[in-house]
Amino acid sequence: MPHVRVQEAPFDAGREIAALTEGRRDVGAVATFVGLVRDLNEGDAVSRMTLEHYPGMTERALEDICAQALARWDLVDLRVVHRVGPLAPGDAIVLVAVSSAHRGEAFAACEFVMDYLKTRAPFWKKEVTQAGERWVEARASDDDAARRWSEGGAG
Amino acid sequence: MPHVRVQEAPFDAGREIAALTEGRRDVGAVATFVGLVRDLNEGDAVSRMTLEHYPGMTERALEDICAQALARWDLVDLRVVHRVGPLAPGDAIVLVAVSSAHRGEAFAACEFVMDYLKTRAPFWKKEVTQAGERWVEARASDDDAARRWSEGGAG
Amino acid sequence: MVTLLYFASLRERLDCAREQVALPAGAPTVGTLVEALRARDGRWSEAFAPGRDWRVAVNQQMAGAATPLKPGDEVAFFPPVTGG
Amino acid sequence: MVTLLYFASLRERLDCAREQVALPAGAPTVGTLVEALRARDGRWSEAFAPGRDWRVAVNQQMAGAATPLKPGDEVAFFPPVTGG
Repeated sequence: MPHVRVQEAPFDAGREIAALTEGRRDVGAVATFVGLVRDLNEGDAVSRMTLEHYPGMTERALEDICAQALARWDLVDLRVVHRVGPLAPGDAIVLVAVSSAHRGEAFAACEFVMDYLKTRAPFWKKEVTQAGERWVEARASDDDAARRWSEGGAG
Repeated sequence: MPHVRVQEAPFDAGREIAALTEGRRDVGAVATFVGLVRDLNEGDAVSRMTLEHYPGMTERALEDICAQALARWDLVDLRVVHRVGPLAPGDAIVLVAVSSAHRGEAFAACEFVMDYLKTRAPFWKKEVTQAGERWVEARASDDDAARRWSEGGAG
Repeated sequence: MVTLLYFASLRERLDCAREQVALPAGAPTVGTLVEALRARDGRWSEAFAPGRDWRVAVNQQMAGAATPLKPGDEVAFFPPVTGG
Repeated sequence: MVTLLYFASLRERLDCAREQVALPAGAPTVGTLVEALRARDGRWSEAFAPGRDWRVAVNQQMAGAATPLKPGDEVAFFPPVTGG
């Protein structure tokens, strides 16, 4: 079962990558994605944000996304770490790391997991801007990104 | 100018990612690739290897690859670290980390840099197997991977 | 009875995070449950008005209007997700 | 004179990492230089035989048979690269 974690604490990308490859000699490739809070969204300055989630379903959704990636590509392992709670610009929100023998699979699976996570995992961002608090709206481009995996697209 | 390094010493992927994002608040995405030595290549057990390179041209080639990525995508920054000298299975050989506002650009540029590095940067691997030492042969699949970026392919 | 959960902007709009409700009669589905919620006061009828964009999970799996419901189910309503 | 560098399996096959050679007469190119090398003893003529797969860089930039050469150039021959 892939390693999935939801936590308030920061994570160390290097340690997550090391944990994925530790003691293994059959891994030729690790593709990693780290998502961070930007100080600008939809044209407005963002001073901080809060990430809400659906405890229980979040872990299930992430495990389901990982299982889909494992079924679709020849991977060695993968892990997902997602933060919740208060975050500031520059903070890392999410890490997806995928190991495989060759790089093509690792890249494709890492991008697939991110695209699915963006549309399927129950997290919601609330930003603080000068105009006050606001819930971040879902992006149509994220739906498009997730959909291409089911339409024989760039995968 | 992107940060490019060729070194014998191991690198810490977490520190490289942190260096790419330190003090920045406009980075929403970091895509990272780490390549490692596998204990199996072309069906033979590999006990160790040596990476030879062409000092001077190596750095130029890597900087040129980075410049192409910067010209092609809207990136914030990128960095490449490549090891040379003696390596063992499980050791990390190469790191490519790309930062951008959004994830699509970061993933595409990271994969592009790896594909070009594999065919354009003057490194040569010599493996030690039970049958003795041998130079690793270039893979046609690496040429194909690099070529797709110039043919309106998956980029 | 089923447990209803509301998240994010939907929770704030309804001023409700969690409640227990009786299932509609017959063969209840997410759709018939939503009709019952829509028949409530202004906040619920507005939040679940036709054309409003909400998502639903039943027992922590993404579901749809046709998904059948049984006593004890956990039904969660929320806006489109924005994680990552 | 130009400096020739050989790397990896090509260096081992030729048992030579670096040498200085005179440029061929006329308007020298990588192609005419390779012809001159091919005219040497068995190791060179074999390594540069038609159909052998080698790469060339002039002054640390990837080059081809048509690339012109001038005195002082650094010309490197090597097999297809296998880094990363």
